[in-house]
Amino acid sequence: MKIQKRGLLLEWIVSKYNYWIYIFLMMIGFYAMIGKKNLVKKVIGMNIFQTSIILYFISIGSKKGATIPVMEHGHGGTIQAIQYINPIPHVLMLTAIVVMVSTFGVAMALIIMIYRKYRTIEEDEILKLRK
Amino acid sequence: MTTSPYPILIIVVPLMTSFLIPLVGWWRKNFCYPLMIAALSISTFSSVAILRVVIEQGTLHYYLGNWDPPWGIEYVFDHLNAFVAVIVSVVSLLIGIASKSMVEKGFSQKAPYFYCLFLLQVTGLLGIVVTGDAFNLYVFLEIASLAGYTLIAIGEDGAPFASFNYMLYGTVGACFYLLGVGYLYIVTGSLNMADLARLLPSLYHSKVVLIAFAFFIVGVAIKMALFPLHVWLPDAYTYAPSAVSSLVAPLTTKVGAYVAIRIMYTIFAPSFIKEVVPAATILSWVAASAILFGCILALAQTDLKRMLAYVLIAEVGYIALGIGLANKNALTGAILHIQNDALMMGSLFLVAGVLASKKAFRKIYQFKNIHKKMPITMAIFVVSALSVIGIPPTCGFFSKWYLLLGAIDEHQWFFVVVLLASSLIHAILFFRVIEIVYFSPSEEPKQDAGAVVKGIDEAPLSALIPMILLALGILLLGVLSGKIISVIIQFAIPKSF
Amino acid sequence: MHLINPEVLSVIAPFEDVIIRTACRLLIPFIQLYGLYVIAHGAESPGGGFQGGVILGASFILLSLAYDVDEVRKRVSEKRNLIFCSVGLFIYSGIGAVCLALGGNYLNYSRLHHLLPVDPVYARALGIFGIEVGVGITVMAVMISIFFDLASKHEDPEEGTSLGMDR
Amino acid sequence: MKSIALIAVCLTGILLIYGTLDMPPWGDPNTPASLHVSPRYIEKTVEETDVPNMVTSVLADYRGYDTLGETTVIFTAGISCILLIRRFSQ
Repeated sequence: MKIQKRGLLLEWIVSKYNYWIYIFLMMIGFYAMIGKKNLVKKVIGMNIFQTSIILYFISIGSKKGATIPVMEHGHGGTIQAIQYINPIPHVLMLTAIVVMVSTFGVAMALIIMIYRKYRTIEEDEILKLRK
Repeated sequence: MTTSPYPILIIVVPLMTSFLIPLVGWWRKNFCYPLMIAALSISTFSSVAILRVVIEQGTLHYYLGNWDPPWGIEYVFDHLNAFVAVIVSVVSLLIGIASKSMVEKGFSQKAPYFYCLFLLQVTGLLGIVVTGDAFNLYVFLEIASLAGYTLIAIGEDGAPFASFNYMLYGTVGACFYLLGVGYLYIVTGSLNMADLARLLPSLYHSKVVLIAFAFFIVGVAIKMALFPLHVWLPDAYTYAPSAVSSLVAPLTTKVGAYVAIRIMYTIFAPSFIKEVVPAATILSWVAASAILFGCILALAQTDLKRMLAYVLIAEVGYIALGIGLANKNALTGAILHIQNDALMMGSLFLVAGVLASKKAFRKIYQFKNIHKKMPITMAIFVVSALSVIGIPPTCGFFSKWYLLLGAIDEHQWFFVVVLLASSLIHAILFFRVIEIVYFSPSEEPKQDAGAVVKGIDEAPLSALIPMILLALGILLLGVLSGKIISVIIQFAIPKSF
Repeated sequence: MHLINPEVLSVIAPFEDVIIRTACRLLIPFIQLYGLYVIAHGAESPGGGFQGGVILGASFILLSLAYDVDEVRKRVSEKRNLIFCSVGLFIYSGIGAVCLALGGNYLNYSRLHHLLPVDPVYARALGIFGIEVGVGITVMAVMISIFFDLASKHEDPEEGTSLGMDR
Repeated sequence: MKSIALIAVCLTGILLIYGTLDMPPWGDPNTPASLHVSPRYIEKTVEETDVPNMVTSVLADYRGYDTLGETTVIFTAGISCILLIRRFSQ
């Protein structure tokens, strides 16, 4: 009985492993954004944070036993939705990836501006200089 | 469904013009400004036309690419967002006109790129307002945010660092919003707001929906700078260039408040935020603390722009309080306050910008007797200040009145006290400035006689006309607010109230 | 604290490695061809405007890593780059506006069958191809533009080196 | 700062894990996400747009307006970098 229960719990954990991975990644990214002093490290944390959301979206699109959402050549007969994985999360995440790249570019430009002004990219040193 | 082109012209005209402006900038720099004004005018005209159609015929749908809603993206114009779209486009047109002198003084070399980003910012804000699709809202949110980060960063000393902090907060806010969309998607399979509203009520007790709602609200609260999450705002708006802070300060937070209303009353139902989770109660308490916090910290500031930034935090608190009280009067007050606050903050930040660009005046104690040189500007300042305080003929009074009625309807006496006390603090705050400007003894005019030009030294005409229009709007909309409520706003609030 | 002596760095920075340059010269045409293939074949197989645009942009970035940034910059001038940025988006929004002018909703490509000798369904496929090209051009130009802006080292006169070299 | 970060991160993590409890397991083909809107994209895409790649057809046609928005986002980033760090010779 006990072993069966433990087995069920293990199965439950394994069946949702995509969520655990994305939550773990998101926590890493969020921690780096708040806790790190170096501005570039903050931006890297931001990237990990956004990537974890992309991972979440992509993982909810999957269906067991289905193939990528590109129609096979000469696919005759009726098309069943169950044969192909859900294309919407992929589309949304193409958008989110582009947003991520753009934010990253602007963040780097801002860091260069900050470096030109303060000659440092450590947050505490900048705060000291601003006083 | 409609096939008239106005719904799409609101967005596409400024969007395509913003692609054109950098190219025109290589050829003729001074063509960029008229182009921007033309694009903003067409956008304003279209949004007013839409508002008229909505008032006459009710809700309007526009299917992009001609795909039916749950599959394609649709634009929905109801009384709420047609109204907010008019506010955003009109205010941005006025600020756009006023930006000319400030841009020429500050960064004439980069003017084409500035105007391009200015248009993109307005496009993003309008796109957020008019869309009926939860993910499309995220895309336009990012356009507005990216343009906002950049425009703020080109300001003075501390601007890049302030903008960097804003970017970190803003990205977390946008990502939380996106995560909320993802959580709703996994339980409903839809991204369309109306479709979500149809599917969600049977799922209200699912843990996924609760968490999605929490992430939505936290994300939007960061974007609208609600009190504990306002940290990015004062620095960013203080250091931003004047032309920018007078665009983003009135509009970005208001659009954030609009998104909050959309989420709480369209995607979710009033019954959800009142009965299933105590979201409305929590929001109204947070909002009340935001009002007090904003008012009291504004008292401690000597820099005019920073003081206005804290006033803005308090104003966001008013709107959030109206949303959180969740009854007919309070929500009327909140929607009316979105309009009033856009006008008031627009004109106050423009005055601050004009003062800063004129004599590099920033500190309040430098304003002694400035009304002799800039009588019209200071008169506009007084009108806007009276409106922020809530003196009857101005529009600020009416929205606060409805908020007060809403608080009384709920028997929340603490909020009544907060509303009255904050008006009192605002009065102290602004009369302190007015006193320095008008009633300080004119001491030793010889001291800097060389620098001070005798006679009137008004703001340039391109900045003065929008300011006068905004001030007239404050007075006029105050008189007309009864009509606005009976024609527009009463249809914008949910039917269950 | 310099990990590398800046004098040494200044000697080796504009290095002229024959192997790298020759390899890049051989590789880059194929990379660009592949990028064009990814854009053009986006409707049939995995791929599309973004992916292809990024590959095209990366080929230019590889070129400027192998050679000097400034040298490549002379070939791909700022002005031309900016024109590409805007033209790509004009293709996209222009196709949408043409659909609007032909009496349909914005981005309703099936209206293009009034202009082209095809049926409405195939007109949609052509419209999709058109906007993929537009997206590809814009993404390529913006990638190059951002890279040049971030990588340029002669910008700061008092510094002499690029960002972070002395940390 | 580090302790605040840890608290905030753990709070977010707990909230996310709480939300995950009601989510369908990975790869389940019968989730609402797979049943409500997406089947039309899969089944009708060739019929309606003549494009075999569903991601492309949804990206560029069904939700084409999003893609215009995202291309605009990247254009904004390009202009931003020019405005922020490019130095113009007077």
